[in-house]
Amino acid sequence: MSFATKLMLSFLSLGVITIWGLTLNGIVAKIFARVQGRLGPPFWQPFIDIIKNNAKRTTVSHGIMFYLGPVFRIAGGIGTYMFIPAVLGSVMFSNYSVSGDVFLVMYFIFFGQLGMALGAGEGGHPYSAIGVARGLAQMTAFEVPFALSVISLAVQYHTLNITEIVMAQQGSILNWTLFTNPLAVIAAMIAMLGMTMYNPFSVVIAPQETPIGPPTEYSASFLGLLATNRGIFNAAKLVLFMNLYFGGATNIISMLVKTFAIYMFSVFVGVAFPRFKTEDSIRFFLKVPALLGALAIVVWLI
Amino acid sequence: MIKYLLIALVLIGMGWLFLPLATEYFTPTQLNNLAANYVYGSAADLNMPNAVTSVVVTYRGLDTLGEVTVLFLATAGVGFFLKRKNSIKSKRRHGSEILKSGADLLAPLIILFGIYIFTHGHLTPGGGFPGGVVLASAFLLLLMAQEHFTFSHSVIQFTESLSGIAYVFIGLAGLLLLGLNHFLDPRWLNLGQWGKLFSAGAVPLIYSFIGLKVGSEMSGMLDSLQSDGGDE
Amino acid sequence: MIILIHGLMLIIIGIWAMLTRKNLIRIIIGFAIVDTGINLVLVAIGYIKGKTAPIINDAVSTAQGAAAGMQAVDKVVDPVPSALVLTAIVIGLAVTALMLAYAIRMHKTGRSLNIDDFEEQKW
Amino acid sequence: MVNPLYLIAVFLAGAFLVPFVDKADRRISLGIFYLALAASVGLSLARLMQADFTAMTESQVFTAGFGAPLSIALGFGFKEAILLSFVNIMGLLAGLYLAKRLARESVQSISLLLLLLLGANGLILTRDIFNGFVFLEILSIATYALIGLKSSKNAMAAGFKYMLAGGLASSFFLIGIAFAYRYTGTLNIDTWINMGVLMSPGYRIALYLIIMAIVIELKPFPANGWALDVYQSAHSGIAAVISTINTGALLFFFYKLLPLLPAEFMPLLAGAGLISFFFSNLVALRQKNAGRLLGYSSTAQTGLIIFVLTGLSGFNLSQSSILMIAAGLFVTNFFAKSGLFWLAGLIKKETTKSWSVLSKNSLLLALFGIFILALTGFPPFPSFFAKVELVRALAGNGAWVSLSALLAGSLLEAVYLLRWLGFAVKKNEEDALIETMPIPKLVSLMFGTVLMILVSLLITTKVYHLSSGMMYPLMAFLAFMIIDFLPMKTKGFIAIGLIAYWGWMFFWGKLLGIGSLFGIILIGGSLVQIFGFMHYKDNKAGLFPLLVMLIFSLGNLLQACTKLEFFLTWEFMTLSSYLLILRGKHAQKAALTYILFSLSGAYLILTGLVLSPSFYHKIPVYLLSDMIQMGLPAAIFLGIGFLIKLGALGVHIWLPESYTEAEDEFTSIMSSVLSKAGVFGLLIVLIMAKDALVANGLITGALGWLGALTAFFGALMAVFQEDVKKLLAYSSMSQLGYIIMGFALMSHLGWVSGLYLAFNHLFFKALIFMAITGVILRTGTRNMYEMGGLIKKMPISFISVLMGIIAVSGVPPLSGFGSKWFIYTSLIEQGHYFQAGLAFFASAIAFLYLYRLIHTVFLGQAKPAQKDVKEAPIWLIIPQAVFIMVIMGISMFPNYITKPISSAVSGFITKPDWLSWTGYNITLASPVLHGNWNGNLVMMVTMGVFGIPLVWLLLVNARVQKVKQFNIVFAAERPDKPWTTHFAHNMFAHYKKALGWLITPKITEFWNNVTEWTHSIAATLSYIYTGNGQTYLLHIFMYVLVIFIIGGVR
Amino acid sequence: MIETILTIVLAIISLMAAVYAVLTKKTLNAIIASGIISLLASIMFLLVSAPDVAMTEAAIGSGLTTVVFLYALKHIKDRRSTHDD
Repeated sequence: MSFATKLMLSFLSLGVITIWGLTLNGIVAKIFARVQGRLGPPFWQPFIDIIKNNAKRTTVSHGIMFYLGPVFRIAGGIGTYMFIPAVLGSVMFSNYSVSGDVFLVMYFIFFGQLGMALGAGEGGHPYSAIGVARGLAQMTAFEVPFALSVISLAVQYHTLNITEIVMAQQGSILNWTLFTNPLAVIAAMIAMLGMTMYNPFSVVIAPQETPIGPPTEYSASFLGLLATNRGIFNAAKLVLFMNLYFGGATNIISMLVKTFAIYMFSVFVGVAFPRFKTEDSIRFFLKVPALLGALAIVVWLI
Repeated sequence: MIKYLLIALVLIGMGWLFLPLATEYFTPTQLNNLAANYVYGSAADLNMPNAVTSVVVTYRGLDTLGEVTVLFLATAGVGFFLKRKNSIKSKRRHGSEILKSGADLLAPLIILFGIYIFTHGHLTPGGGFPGGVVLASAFLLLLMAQEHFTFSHSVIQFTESLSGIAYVFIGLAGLLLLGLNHFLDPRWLNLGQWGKLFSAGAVPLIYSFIGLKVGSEMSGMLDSLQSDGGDE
Repeated sequence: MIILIHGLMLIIIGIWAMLTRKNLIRIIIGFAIVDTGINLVLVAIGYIKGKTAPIINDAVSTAQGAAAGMQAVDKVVDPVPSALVLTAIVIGLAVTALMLAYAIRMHKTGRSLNIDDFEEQKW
Repeated sequence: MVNPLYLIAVFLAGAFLVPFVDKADRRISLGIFYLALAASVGLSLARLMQADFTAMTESQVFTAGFGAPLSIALGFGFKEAILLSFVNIMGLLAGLYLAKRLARESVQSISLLLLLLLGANGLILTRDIFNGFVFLEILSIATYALIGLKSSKNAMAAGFKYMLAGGLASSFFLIGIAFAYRYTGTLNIDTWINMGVLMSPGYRIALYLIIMAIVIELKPFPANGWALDVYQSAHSGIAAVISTINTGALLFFFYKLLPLLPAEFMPLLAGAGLISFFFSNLVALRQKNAGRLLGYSSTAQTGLIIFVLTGLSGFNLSQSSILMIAAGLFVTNFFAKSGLFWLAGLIKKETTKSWSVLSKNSLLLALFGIFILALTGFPPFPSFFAKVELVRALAGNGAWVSLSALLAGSLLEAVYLLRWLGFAVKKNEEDALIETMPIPKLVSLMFGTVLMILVSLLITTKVYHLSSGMMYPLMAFLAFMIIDFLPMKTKGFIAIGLIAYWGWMFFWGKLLGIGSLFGIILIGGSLVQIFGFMHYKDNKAGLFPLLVMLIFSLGNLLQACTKLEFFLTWEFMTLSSYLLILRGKHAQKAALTYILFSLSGAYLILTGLVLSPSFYHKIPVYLLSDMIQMGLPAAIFLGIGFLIKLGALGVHIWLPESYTEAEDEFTSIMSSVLSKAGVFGLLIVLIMAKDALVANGLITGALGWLGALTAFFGALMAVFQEDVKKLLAYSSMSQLGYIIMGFALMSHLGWVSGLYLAFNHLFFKALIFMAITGVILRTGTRNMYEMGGLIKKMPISFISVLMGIIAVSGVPPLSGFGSKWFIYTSLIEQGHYFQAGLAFFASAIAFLYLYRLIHTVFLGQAKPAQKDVKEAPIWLIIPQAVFIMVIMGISMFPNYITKPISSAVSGFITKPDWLSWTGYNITLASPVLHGNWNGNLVMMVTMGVFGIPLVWLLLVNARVQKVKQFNIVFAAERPDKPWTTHFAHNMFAHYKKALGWLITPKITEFWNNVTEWTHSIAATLSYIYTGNGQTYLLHIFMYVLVIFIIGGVR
Repeated sequence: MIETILTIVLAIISLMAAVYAVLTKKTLNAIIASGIISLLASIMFLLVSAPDVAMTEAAIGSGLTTVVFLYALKHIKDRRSTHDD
């Protein structure tokens, strides 16, 4: 396959996931609104926002890193997705997953976050730094159960290659990691709650909830990029979880369904739980989920 | 209290340490090899009746040279301590009239006696050290008897230095005249006739210089001691 | 034998004085006693029962040299300890004198003869 | 043959003549004095020049024309000639040092000094025991009298105590001689030796008394209170004489008597010596008076020499090699101790702390440093070789108790000596310059130092046959000392040129396997960083000599062929790095901690080297390593030693402190290059002990966990630092932990990952440190919260740090990810799942401190204090640019580094088939783990996904408006004070709440407790020195009796 | 035989003098006692056929040493009387 073809196909794949990711965000916003007894925006609201933001002509910048922050952010989102094979067997959705294995994805997730943190940092707003500090702290904690869970998969499947992991789960629903290695899945799913930063682990985005901080600092096309990324990045993570724990997808429909289902899980937990303080969430992640992750390894060793 | 206990223990311990030295002791009936050689050699090689002197001055002459040096050191040390700059003469008590005249009379005799002792060291008991001390005692006598007696320091020092150097050179003479292993060998002078004053090679000479040196050293030491240490 | 034991006893008495007396001069006296004791021990070691002093009499010595020496060997005590003691005595005097000079200087600078008053440097 | 009696005659004639001629003029007597001294030097040197040294007996001279048992014999062989040369030269120097004093004092002092030398000469020459006694008395009495040169009350009291002790010793000696004569009928030592040992108890007691008399004169702990007083209060010139000439003569006499003793005495004496060595050093720890401290050190050294002379006799060692060890120790102590006493006399400061006056006089400071380092046992001084040989003898014969006492004692010695050096280096504004510097004193000092160095070099080259290459570090040091006056930039370019040339000539293409890898790290890495030093305007005296020495010794680690060469080079490296750290403004304490840990490590390494099979081949160590396999004990010793250098958890205490306090540019080298020496060592050990380690498995397992914990705790501690350098220091520690983990796997992949990380760590840590150096230089602070918003002022530094932290954190696409990938896959592949988990946790934590680093320094609110801060100087930028390019290069084309590493490692562990390269893709297809990483593709994709949004943004966002610093809305107002809006101080408070309990400084506490306990033991022990002369006498008696009873001499 | 008895008697006297020298309160007495010890020792030297030693001991050990002691004592006494209190 020529370089150009592959590039084209990747763009297509990216387009699909962007639209799906933004749609998911819209749906979730709607659900939240309904749970809270509001009418809520239409599910296509994210699209409107993005178009509107990009159409704006004026914006402010605090400096070069501030400028690059959103670029880093969206590069992280797209890149993460690019390194994951979204649909098993599909050339288009295999993206550039040959670049590396699951560790590459896990580490590339940081790329955007780091860049964003730097960009926001240059804004000079203390709340951005506070938010980043909290986010990073929480991240160190949820990475532990997640990493243990992935290691457990490596023990189980003898591979770190995502495609191979997905292939190993084919054949029957009972071959899914969800059923073959439930402990790892539980650990990972709790970690995912932290990753998505919904309740109870939403203290990270708390500074952004007041009408100041990064969202107000970033406007116009910056905000547009950020909003786009929210779609892509969320979807990319969902795809990753789907691949690792829920048998992956052999066609695009199953991919959409599975990612939707996984997303809903975190949303419902988020709706049902109150918010943890940072230190509490750190302690929590390092206790139960980490233990589960460790158990998952031990089980597979025996 | 503990200290006294420890001291007692130490004394007992030292006794215990020495005990075998005493219990194992038996009086020998014969000279050991070395001593026999000395006694034999004293007569045979050195022509000296007094074996002790032959050991002291010749066989173990280096010891004696060292010994003289030790005495010199002590004198120098005592002088160094007590005769610091600006030393002032302390008042001495008057000697009584009898002591004075007695001293005047006796001193030359004593000096003569001292000279006799050290010149005859190779023949009779005695030798440079007692002789020297006898010389010094004459000096002491004068010191006690006469209020203003000051033995000239230059004379003392002159005698001391010269006799010391002479001693060293006599030693070197052996070395130069007789060879590598002959430092302090008295045989570069004629061994002379048995039992005569001028016999046994350079031994009478050496003992005389030792006597002079010891005498002047002792005198110097006494002189330093009697002078006040000099207040700063 | 008796002199040997006597010498050793004197040494121990001297040590006793050195360890218990506080006065500097008395300590030095203890030291002098030790010296005397050592000298006695040394001489005692050279003694051979019934032998004379290591001085070859005129009587034996009319014949010159070797013969006199051969005869004397059986008649005299060991001259070596005597020679050593001579040296030891002189050295003993030297050390004693220097110690006394020290004592005098110490008395002058420290205004005391008590050894316990000279403890400024420690640890 | 030169007749030794001339020596005696010269001194005697001089001494007798001096008081006489003094009547005329003092100048004449001084002239005679120096003439006599010069003559003595000439005589002993003349003897040394003669080549007729044959058997012992043939170099004997008799007196009075009779043979040996009858008359007194003097031995004047090779040993005597050497020692006498030293003693008489020292006599001359001491005379010179005292010149002014002697001109003022009464004439007796001149005679006394001559006679002291006579005593020493005689004691060395004589082969007759009673003659020895006489000369001993001459020596002692002259010494007693000379102590009175200073007429203070303390000097008097000390002299009296000395006399009492000395008198007692001579009494013992005389009694011993008397009875020995009684049993043997001879006084001649040689005759006596030929008679063999009699079995009578009385005879043994006599021998015991004789030898104990000499031992007491040699001032053994604890019967040495009197000696310490003397050292403390005597005139410094006399104290120097006592500690050199007296000790030398007595030691030699002691050595002469040893063949007389029955074999059972040897362990007793050895024990006494070792106890003296260890406890003197221990008690010295809390000593503040310089003179007394030197006294402790002196007695300790003497104790050690006694131990060497007696303790090694049981081993299979030739007499000459024992003597060589003793001589090495003695000579070093001889010159260094006299030099120190002279220095003490020159600067006239009582407490060690007040020696800070030296910091204002670089010449004296340099001399002081040389003396201290010589005493501590650093190469090239003879004590170094002596200690090496000593350890070899002890460890080789399994004398573990002695060995540990020796090493512990040496360490204690290093503590107080180097602490003292720290005091001297510390600049104290109140100190006045030393104004009066009498020329004669200075001449003695200089001459003594030069002589010591010459002797050291002579021994190094002639006796130990070290190849000249091994001395390059030293030569480079000296060469740069000479050109030290040149401006910084000139020196810098010379250094770069020299090292580049050296690297090209001796290393390029000549190194193989891991050697070439470490060649790049050690030489290349430091070469680039030399630029960083060149921005200084002032002429940083002493910096380049040490730096060049360090780099040369680092390079030499790769050239070392023998164990001795390796250890020598290692010590050169330790030494130069220690001195470089000490250059830091407040680095005294940190440097001390550093050198203590380094020395402990070095001792362990030395022990390990001794235990390992010898590698006397003409091939460098690293190449040999596969051919020779060592046992576990050697590997454990060596491993712990290298782990200390690496700063593994538990022994890491030195690391943050010294990294922080060293000069900033040097910290960069320490972290990026110097630590790799430890990596190199550890790898060598693992290679050489591969068989044993693989068979055992437990040790490598423990090592792996140690690495994991080091990585974890290092990262965690870095999170909570406010000091930017400390943060980076802990970060380095953490990174080294990963390397240890990788190595501990003992697998191909594991070693590849360790080495790969070592490389990466060099590049990114040097990059960050260089950038931060610029920041510290410009802002003048190390506290991150005092900075902020520097991105606008120092954009290039920012980019460096940004690149650096991306690389450190392991975020793709930079090469850091590669090292993470290697580590995790190798760990999982080997089944170390939980270590992998912990490593993952640690690397997640790394994000915290890295973000803090870049945010609080470069982002956030700028401080008004730093309004006019400029970009870092170009000299700091150059290395940064180089490192950025390197990082980009190896990120894009990882093969150029991973493949060579793999092939180097495959020399030791065969590359498994399942590890393969296809293009830039590294594929892992082990039966237990599959994975891949294509660095090049990742880079491409990342550039793509980064570029497209950027282009988009640039297109749609053409008219972006720049705003000012305070253009933010904060709590409904516009802030105007940066410090209220810069979130920096205690940034991770919440994290501390959650995990802070993990970093309670338990380990620091442990080491503090060790220090405290040692000090309080020292304090308790020192109370035996009551200052009372009688108590000291009691000590002597008890000492004699206790050894008597323990030894069962009866 | 007579010599043995004489030696024993001398030894006893000498030991008593030594103990006295240690125990006595007056330094002067101690000095004299030590002089006596030396003197007795020199007699003993004669008894064991060592006349050289006897002479030297008499002259130096008991004579000169005692004098030196006495001088030292005088010094200290002088000083006490001048400086004292």
